[in-house]
Amino acid sequence: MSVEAAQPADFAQPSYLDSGHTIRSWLLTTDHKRIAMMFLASITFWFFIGGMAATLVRLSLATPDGLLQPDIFNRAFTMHGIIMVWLFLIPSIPATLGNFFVPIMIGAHDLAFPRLNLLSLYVFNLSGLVVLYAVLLGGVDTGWYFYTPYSTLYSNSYVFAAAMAIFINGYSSILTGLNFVVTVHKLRAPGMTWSRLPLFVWAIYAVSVVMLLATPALAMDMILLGADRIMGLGMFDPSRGGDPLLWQHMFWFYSHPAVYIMILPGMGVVSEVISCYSRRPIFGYGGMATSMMAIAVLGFFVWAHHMFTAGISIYSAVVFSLMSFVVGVPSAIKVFNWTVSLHKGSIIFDAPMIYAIGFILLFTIGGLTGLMLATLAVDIHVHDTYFVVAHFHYIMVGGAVSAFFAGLHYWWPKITGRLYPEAVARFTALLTFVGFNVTFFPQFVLGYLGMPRRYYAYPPQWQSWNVLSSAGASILAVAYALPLFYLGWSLLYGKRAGPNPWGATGLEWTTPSPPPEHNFAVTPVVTLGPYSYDPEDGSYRTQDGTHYAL
Amino acid sequence: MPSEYTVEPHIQYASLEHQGDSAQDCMWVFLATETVFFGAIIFTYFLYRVFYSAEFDVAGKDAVFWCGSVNIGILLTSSLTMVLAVNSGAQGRRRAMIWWLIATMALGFIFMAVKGYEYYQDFTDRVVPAVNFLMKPEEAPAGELFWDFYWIATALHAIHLTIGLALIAYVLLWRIRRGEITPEYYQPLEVIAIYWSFVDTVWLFLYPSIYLLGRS
Amino acid sequence: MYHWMPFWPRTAANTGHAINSLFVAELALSLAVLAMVVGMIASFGFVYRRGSAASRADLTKKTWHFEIGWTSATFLLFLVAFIWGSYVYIWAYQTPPGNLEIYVVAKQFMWKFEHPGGQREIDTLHVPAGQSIRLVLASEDVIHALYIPAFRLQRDVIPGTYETLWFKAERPGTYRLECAEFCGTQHAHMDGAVIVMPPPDYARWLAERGIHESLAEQGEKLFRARGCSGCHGANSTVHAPSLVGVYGTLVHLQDGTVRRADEKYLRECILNPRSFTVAGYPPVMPDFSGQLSEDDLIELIAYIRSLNSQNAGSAP
Amino acid sequence: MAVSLSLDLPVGAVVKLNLEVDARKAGPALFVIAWAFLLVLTGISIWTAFLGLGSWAAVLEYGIAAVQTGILFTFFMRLKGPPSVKWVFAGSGFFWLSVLIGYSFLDYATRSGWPWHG
Repeated sequence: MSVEAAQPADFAQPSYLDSGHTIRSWLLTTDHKRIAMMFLASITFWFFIGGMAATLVRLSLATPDGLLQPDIFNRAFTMHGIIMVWLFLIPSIPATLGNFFVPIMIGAHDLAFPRLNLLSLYVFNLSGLVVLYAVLLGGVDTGWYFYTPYSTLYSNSYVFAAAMAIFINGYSSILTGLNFVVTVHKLRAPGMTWSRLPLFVWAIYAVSVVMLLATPALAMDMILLGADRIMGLGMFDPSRGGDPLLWQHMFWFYSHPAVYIMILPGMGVVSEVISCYSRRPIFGYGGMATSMMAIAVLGFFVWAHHMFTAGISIYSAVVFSLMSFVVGVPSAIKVFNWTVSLHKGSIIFDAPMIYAIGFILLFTIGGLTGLMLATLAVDIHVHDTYFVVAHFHYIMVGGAVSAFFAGLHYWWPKITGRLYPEAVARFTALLTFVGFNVTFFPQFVLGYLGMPRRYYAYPPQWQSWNVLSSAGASILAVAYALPLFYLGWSLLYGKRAGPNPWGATGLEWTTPSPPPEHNFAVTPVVTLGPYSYDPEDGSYRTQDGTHYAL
Repeated sequence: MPSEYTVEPHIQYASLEHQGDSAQDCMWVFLATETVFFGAIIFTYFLYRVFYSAEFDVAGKDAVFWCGSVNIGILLTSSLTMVLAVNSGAQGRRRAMIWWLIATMALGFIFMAVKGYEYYQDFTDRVVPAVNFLMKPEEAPAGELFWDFYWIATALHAIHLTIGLALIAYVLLWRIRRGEITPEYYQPLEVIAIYWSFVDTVWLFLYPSIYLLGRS
Repeated sequence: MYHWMPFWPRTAANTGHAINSLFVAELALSLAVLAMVVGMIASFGFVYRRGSAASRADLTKKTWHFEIGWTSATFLLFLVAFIWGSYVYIWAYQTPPGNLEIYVVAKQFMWKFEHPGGQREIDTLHVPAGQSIRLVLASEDVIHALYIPAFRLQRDVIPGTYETLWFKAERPGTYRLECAEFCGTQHAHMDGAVIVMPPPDYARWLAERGIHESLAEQGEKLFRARGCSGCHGANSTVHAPSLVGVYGTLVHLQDGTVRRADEKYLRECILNPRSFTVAGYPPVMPDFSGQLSEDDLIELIAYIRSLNSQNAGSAP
Repeated sequence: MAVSLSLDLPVGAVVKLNLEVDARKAGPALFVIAWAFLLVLTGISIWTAFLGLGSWAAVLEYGIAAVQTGILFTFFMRLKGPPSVKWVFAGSGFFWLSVLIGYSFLDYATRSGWPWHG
């Protein structure tokens, strides 16, 4: 589907891609769109580095004895965790699509603090380089969660460098979050009230709140870990009065909300995509926005469900379990609302929609198994097994990465001015879904059978499940590599896209594709809420009030 | 001394006031993150204080009481001079603003000097974990945790204060010299003043934790 | 009970059955929800595909009553799962005194089990079926987790403190035992076996291992060798609290604290006595941190416990 | 001086404290008074430390620190006033911090072996 329309005639400004072709004009830019593109390039790079580590892990687990040396295996899964969490998933949607589209969607000419935005990019890549430095020195073998006292006293690896990388990375998150919060508060176009914000903007706003308030606790935790590690302090050393569980409390105070940092932007993207491709308003806009904020806030009350077997008190375990169920409620609302948003739509199964539906299904599975893990007694059994691994990959890979691809395809014409090839994209979307399930569903079974995480070797009776999982991973690898090729191809040979190829309603579709340097020639005036689609006659209104008949 | 220089708002802002308000919002959001950051280490302190109150009482008596107490006075006074600088700036009294800022910086340096002397005292008292530490029998084994907290918290506070000093220097030497701080647009100074007072706030909580609890 | 299910692991303890039922109930609920979501997506996707003839008129405008509806429905279901799960968890994790108490010491890449009779074994745990077994878990280095999938039981082993775990094994057999918390290079090989035996076999096995000194007897020797008896003994002139019958009681400390004298408390008292000065006694005990191994501590505590079963008059 | 501590007591007896400080209008007296108040509070805090109040001293001293923070935020950092949601930002930091501390202590305080001071 594509709507042919001429670029607005009064627009003579060059697009952001053409407003300077020197390397300097990119590296020192303050244009949020260029920074978003550089973030996209960075996280793509880290995604494939993290993917290589995952490949090593899955390859090694194809045989019961493990193909890799234990030390190398341990370093591989640690690298996979650290890179995927901090260098890919956390910034994946906010720093790329969020960076690009939040200002445009609220009708602003840029983010509130463009230079902080650029700084965030460089801080992010600096942290990536420090991670690489740790890898080149010899790697880290503690797991991405650095449990003390193993990480402080016993590990023979480069924990300090990795901890500092994560500390630095936190500043990137904080700067990005800071920018979004102030931008959404201060730079909305006239008429863009809170109740007219697109759900994607709500999602990014919610995520920024989480980033801002969770990250500092991790930063302090990392400082204490680093001090323990290199100066030999005893903050977490039980033999000197420290409490190893204190590390876990402060770590999970960040790292559980971090899961919401990864999934909330995905929820925003999927809301946009579902509404656009079913050509009807999203079901329950208010409920969707509220539930995203509710997830952001409630997400801070559940962290110790990572510690149910770790010796926390039974009373607090019960409280944390209850809160974990409570945070499931807004997620359940969202799943139902998305599903019902298909009702009486006029549904188009293009690639973004396939990714989005895949997201709903995988997120539902991930969420339901999450409830099992939140159930105290079940967690006694499946804690730290592959059941947990499968669960959070359903959320973070099945959920967040699918949503990332949904958003990337959906906004690709706006970002580049070119259409991606639809048929191969649909095929890739389906392949992702299949490959993902083949990879991770066996891990639920393995987990319930009792295979713990982070095992480089396992009893032979579990081999068939592991081989199945590794085979699925190779499908998944192909499905994740394909967009690199066809999206790259479309950059040069794709059909040119008009300003609004999908007939969508957000303000970003009222500006040319690709947008000019400051997004709008004239600050738009918003007269409508988002998603003014009419499924009966197929017409729609963009948020500035223009009516289009399809 | 009104300046010829006029500041234009950046493209994304409707007016200078809009831009200044956003900058203030930005600083407050940042301070929320700082609250959690410093709060997290004060939390570890609370925890160990409750675990090991007797040991911490013993360890805390070695903290150099007068240094901390003088420093809280210095910081509170520097907050006053800072706010007076903003006040002067906002009302166009440029010379007063400059002098108040210099006073603030001077107080900041005095704080650092006292702090430096205190660190020296701590070193001779052998209460520097990992470097020069002697565990007194009545504070074993947890007294060291008190000093871990002391060093990390005060060092981070000192780093924040140094950043504050650098920011004031920047405003003095760059923004004010070029006449960019005017009654119409004094927010760069205001934002730094907010930050400065927040660093002061942190000390308000570190002070009783380190110097007061367990004194009697 | 659920062995008709495909790929179902063996279940060999009371805790296992409780957790199985809960898991199966949640699995059924999850499948129902998933089926509903898949069904809705598939049917809407088919009926309302673009170009289909289905009517799109009268779009639901008021959505809040639907939302309230499924919010409360999911919340109530969640509440049931929460209460059930918490109930089982509290039952499984609140350790009652067992018929048999076994001490476990974890250290990097091996498990050591110490039976009350003094029998020690590495990576293999022999237990009698049908009796409630209480494990006291200690770690010498990092955090480990004792995990027995067939019992559906797992508990982290935290250095610097004791954790406890209990179960009643039902079916004789050999079951896998694993470390579930990443603990270093050979984490994957920190595994072993739980061998559940009928009680007579277990007694025979204990006998075959040779009757050494019991843990308590070894502890008594240590008690004298380390000079504990000099103050805590019956004939001591030093004013120190008697340890006879202290295990399991409530102890009033100098700072107003009241503590239950369990293994955790005794351990902390030995290692860091100044924080645990008993009300009315002078703080004169030297601290033993760094001087006693986890094994020593276990023996001493076993000895102190054994004083409970003796007559209060015949104190050492 | 733009601080108007207006105590409106309408029918509903709502106490309204308008603590808006505008740097463009405020005179130095207000700030000097606030500063003197801060120093006096510090003095009280130090005084309580030597009274032998036990754990009450901690409550008092942190309470005083909180009051001092309030004064700093209101007068020296001009928390109230445009842009108007600043207090939400400032408060959220403290709220989330209280979540971290409160929930962690919920665990520690209910563990077996927690020192119950009674």
